[in-house]
Amino acid sequence: MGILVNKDSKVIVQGMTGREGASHSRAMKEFGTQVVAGVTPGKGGSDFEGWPVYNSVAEAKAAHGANVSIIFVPPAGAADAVLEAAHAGMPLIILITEGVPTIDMMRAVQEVKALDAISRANGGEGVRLIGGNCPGLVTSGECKVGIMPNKIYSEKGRIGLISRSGTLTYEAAKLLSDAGLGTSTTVGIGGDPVIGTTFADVLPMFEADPDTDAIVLIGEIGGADEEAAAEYIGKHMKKPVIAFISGRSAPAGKRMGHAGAIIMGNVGTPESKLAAFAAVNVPVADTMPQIMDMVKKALNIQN
Amino acid sequence: MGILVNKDSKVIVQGMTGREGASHSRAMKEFGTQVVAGVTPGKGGSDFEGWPVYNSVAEAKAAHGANVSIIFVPPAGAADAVLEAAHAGMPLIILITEGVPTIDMMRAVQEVKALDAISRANGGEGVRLIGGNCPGLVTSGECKVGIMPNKIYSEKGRIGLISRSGTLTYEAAKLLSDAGLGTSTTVGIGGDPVIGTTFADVLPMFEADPDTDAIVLIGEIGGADEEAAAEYIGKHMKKPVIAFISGRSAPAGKRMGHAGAIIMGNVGTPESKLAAFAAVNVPVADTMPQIMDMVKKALNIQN
Amino acid sequence: MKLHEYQGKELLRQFGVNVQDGKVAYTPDEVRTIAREYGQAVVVKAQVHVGGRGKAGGVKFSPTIDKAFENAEKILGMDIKGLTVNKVLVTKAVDIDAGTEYYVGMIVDRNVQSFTLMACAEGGMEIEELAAERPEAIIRHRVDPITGLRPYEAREVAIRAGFKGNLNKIADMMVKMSQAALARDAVLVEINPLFIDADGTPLALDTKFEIDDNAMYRHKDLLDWRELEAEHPLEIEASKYGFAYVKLDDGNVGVLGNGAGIVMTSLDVVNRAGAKPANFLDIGGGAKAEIVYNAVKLVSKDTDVKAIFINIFGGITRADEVAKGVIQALNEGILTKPVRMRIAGTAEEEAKALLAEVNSPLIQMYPDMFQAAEAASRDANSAGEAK
Amino acid sequence: MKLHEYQGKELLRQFGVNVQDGKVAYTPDEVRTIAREYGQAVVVKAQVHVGGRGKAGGVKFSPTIDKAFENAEKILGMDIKGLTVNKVLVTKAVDIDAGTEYYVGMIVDRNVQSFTLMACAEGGMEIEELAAERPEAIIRHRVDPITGLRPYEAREVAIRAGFKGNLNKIADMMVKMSQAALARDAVLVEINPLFIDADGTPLALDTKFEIDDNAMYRHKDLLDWRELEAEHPLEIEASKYGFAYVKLDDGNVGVLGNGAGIVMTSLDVVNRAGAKPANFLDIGGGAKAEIVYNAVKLVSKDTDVKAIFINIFGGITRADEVAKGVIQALNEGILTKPVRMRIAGTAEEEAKALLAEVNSPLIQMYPDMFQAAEAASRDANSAGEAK
Repeated sequence: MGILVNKDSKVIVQGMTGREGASHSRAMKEFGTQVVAGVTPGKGGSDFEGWPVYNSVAEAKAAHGANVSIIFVPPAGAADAVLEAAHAGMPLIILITEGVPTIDMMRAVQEVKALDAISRANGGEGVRLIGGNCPGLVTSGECKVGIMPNKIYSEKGRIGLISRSGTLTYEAAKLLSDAGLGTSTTVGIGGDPVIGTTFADVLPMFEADPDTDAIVLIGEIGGADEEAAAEYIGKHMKKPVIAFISGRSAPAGKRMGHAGAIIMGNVGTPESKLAAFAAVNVPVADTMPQIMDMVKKALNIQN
Repeated sequence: MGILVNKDSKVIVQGMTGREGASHSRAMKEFGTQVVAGVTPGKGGSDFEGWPVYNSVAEAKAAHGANVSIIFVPPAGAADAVLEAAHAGMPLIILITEGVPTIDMMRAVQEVKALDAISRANGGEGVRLIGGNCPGLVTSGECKVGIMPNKIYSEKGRIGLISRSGTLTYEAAKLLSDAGLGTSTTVGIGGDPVIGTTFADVLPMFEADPDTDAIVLIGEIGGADEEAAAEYIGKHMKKPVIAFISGRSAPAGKRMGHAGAIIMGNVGTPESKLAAFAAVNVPVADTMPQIMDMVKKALNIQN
Repeated sequence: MKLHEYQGKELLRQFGVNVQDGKVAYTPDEVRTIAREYGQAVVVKAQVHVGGRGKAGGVKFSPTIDKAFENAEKILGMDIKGLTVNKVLVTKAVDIDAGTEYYVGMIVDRNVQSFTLMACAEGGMEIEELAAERPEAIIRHRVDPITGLRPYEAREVAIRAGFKGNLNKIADMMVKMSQAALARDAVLVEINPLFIDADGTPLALDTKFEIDDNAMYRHKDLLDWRELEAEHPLEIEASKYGFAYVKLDDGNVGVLGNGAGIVMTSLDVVNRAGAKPANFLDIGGGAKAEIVYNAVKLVSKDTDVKAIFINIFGGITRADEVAKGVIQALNEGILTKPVRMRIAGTAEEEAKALLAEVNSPLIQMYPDMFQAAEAASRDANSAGEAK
Repeated sequence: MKLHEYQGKELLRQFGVNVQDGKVAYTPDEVRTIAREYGQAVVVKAQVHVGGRGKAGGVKFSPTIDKAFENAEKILGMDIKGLTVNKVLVTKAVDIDAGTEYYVGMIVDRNVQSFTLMACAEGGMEIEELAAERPEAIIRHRVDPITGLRPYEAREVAIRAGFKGNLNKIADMMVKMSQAALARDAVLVEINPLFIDADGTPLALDTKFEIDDNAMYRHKDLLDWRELEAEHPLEIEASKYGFAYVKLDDGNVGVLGNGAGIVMTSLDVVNRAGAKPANFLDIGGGAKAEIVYNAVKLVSKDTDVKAIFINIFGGITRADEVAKGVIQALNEGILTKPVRMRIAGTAEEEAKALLAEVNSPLIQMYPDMFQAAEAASRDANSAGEAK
């Protein structure tokens, strides 16, 4: 099963007819994901490689009973695309787009959270945004809603993976797969400073997932999401968590590619993150291969 | 008891040290209202005629356990004063100020309603705004939070009074008092197009109030609040309601003093309002004295 | 504050709305110059603050420069519903057949306590007519007053209304119209017709734009656009005193009172008594003698007025102050028409004493509003008959 | 995009913030003219994109016109942390003793997923120092990104921070600063010191203002303010290619990879191998040969770089395209430094075959990132020793 998405998820693609949207729609379909329709305003009523295209999320959702939307809309329209999906009652929204203005994300994230609260208060399933600037998520062997390479997620495993980085996630997933551990669900939460879902939001889902035995958390410098995750782990998690922090040698005040990967004053330093994990006995790997050893040790698996 | 305010209500005055705020603070005190403090930003820590003055509603509320705020702040700052009171958790806010920009009121009313919903969802008592451009409210013989003349509300009666107009309310209250009926609580909801509380919001409170036997509703041309009230009455009210509509001879397209008193196209006509009340058997008085006869008839009181 | 078409277009242009080119002219010669500059057919449009300009002959298609001059001569100086046309907007004419006309607008809507966006595939008609005849043709959508209209909402509305054209451009235009409305405290903005050309690009051909008077303090840059001559002279004078005053057609009784509700009811009572109210005048709460004096002076200037009905329910307003104001007007010779008053409440006895002292048949107090209104109506109607 | 003090002040002024008068000058003569015009003591302030101008001697109080000229001569042309001062801001000097200095600022704060307003009664200090030394002195308040800061919130923050002065004026200034921040997509705005005079009126003496690069498309009017010469030349070149590139101090290994995370980790691995990364370069996902070629060309231009470490985890990125790009650089004679690569994933075998064909000692592939990083570090460090 994994978390958030599975073989029953019905996915629409906002921005399907654009270059990125098109190629990843194909790749998701190849993976086995039920991609049911596309949304491109102005192209409603047309057909794109066998998929029906709609002018709005509401139309696509109504026609296909979709419950996940993945967004490839360019930065200027990305936050609006999120709000469209959220107001259409889409329970899970994945924003892949990189370079969305921060204020747009602040506003969209706040509004999505308010809609989520209202939905839940009325007994609904809520609204969750993942990203932006993220690779999406995948439940191995079942459903990919994202841009990660298909190959490394073809076989199911029992390790949950959460990460702020795209490529490091693939790296970790490959290593887990090669080590015979494999991934249950992989969630790329994104490298921007303002994102819909944080480590601490995903951890309880893995804790509750019967198909996940341990969690690998790939953090990086900047912000305090790792610290918040550590606090959550200390208070609530029974399953083992193994962490990794990238950018430990980055200088302060420089933005390392990700908009959120920057040490500002005494906020976002690797020291703070290492200390937070140490305080709750979460082992932090120095190199990625070490992660596998730590996972095996935590699960008492012989090499 | 009446509704909304009573002898136990603790009232603060936002804008107490201004001309209007000062004179009405005195009048409310004379009436017997527990006016506990004033709020005037920049004058915090001072004393005004024996009342302590605070810089913020939060401070005044915390110091005195106030549960009602009445606002005399000039138009440019009035909506902000409402939001300050609402965010400070004041359950009842009365906005007297006339001439507040409509967009400010739209935003304030929407935000107050959202805060009300959140408060209630969390088991709180909610947040209610009455007004703006209203005379306030008074529970006869107990507590006045408004600008109406004290004299006509000194004795308790058993008729609830709701009105969009200030002076007509006083007129009606006087007539009710002279007729030996008297008022339980009088609520001036205000003459602006966008207001915090409508007829339909107040009617259920009177329906539930053991001290109210019948309700007099004083409407006017413009909008469709009377129609909404009629619909509510038809569906939910057991107590008799007597209506009066002013401005029945006003021409279309002209704003009659109140920002909201304007017939626009086919919206807001007296014909529509009369028809709505007729449909639910609410008698509508042609003149104000007729109201008394109708109330007596409804309550089987001999002249 | 109502704006002229050209002013509304200017505001929309500032927010990025694609607006038809046009220039204002005050003389036929100026119109000729503009028509020559455009080098194509133009439309000459009267700029007056009333509806129905077209039907009144105030909007004329002008295929040639000479025709533009000729039409300008006809329109400038023309009287439309009592207002003289002293300026025209000259716009490039659009080949209407090469596209489609739609309607979009945004109004303050008390029923949703916010703005309602309206869109309709049938452009060019007055929206009131349309609302009366085919309400189902108008798509309505509440606009959040905090966030404003968002592109996805605009797209949904455009789709529901059946707009044909470039969906993203149309939505973008609606969003920009909403931004203009919110930033400029509009109570009403209309783009009608909204023209969508064969390429699907929207263009605003005509607009209405009205700004919330309560919010004018934050639009001081637009105060120059206020045209006092376009209002009734007594309304201009009343606004100087801060009175809520409305001149009413075909009336013979001047009406004043303290509070919008009581004045509205006073109009009704005059009507019921068989006369017609000549105005609405609210002197507000707590008025002193001078304010009453000014109000009486103002109403007396109205030649339609044959008698004056004053209806005061005194709470904050003192009856003796009202009496003093009326007596001052009498003493200064301003008051020449009978004043029939009802002043209930505070200091009623003092007022009676003051009036007894003056003892003029022109000023009479009555115990209730009906008797006062009946007396004023009788006086006004008999004055009319006497003429 | 970082703005100069005078630019930040201009934006704040546009939103109604009371900002100290000042003018920009490029020569000592211009400074003299401005000082004469002001007819009072002035401050001459270097306009460069680095902190700590004051300590470096870039800000000088000038009681007379001659002193202003003299100070301008000293400051103009001065080197502050590697940047040459080519303009100064001349402001009217303020008698600091006649008032009090405070701090207000607004920053993007990921922990609250919005802006945080910060206020502190201790003005003039760098906020980072203050945050480190006396964090409790800084009052923090989340600003709603949809509504912006409201006056009542600003008043509460000013009260909590212990600001003395006209509470309403101070709050109004904070609200206007917030409006500027939201409308101009700021990631950081600071008014420091915020001077409050004896009358209680606030005045912005110095500002920092930084705009979200992702949002520059909606601030095209500010693009002229972008000063490429103020950035590292290789950063300017990288931005033309659309690379995320950061030049790092004291490095000797050029690092490039596909994805911010993998490049960050590559820096860590180089460090662990005993060398120092000279840059961060993310070529992005799905890069073709030409992009890799440009990246290699860029890194090769850095004279600090003695060896290059390429770390690719191929998913969308094909290993053979990476190999082709590197080989092209080699063939064109651009590549003169050893390239040590790890390219995992798609088309790995094809890449190996291409490189085997070329068979240059300058290009070597390794089975994992550690071996590649170690080889690059060894090469870089030995090249350093050889010097």
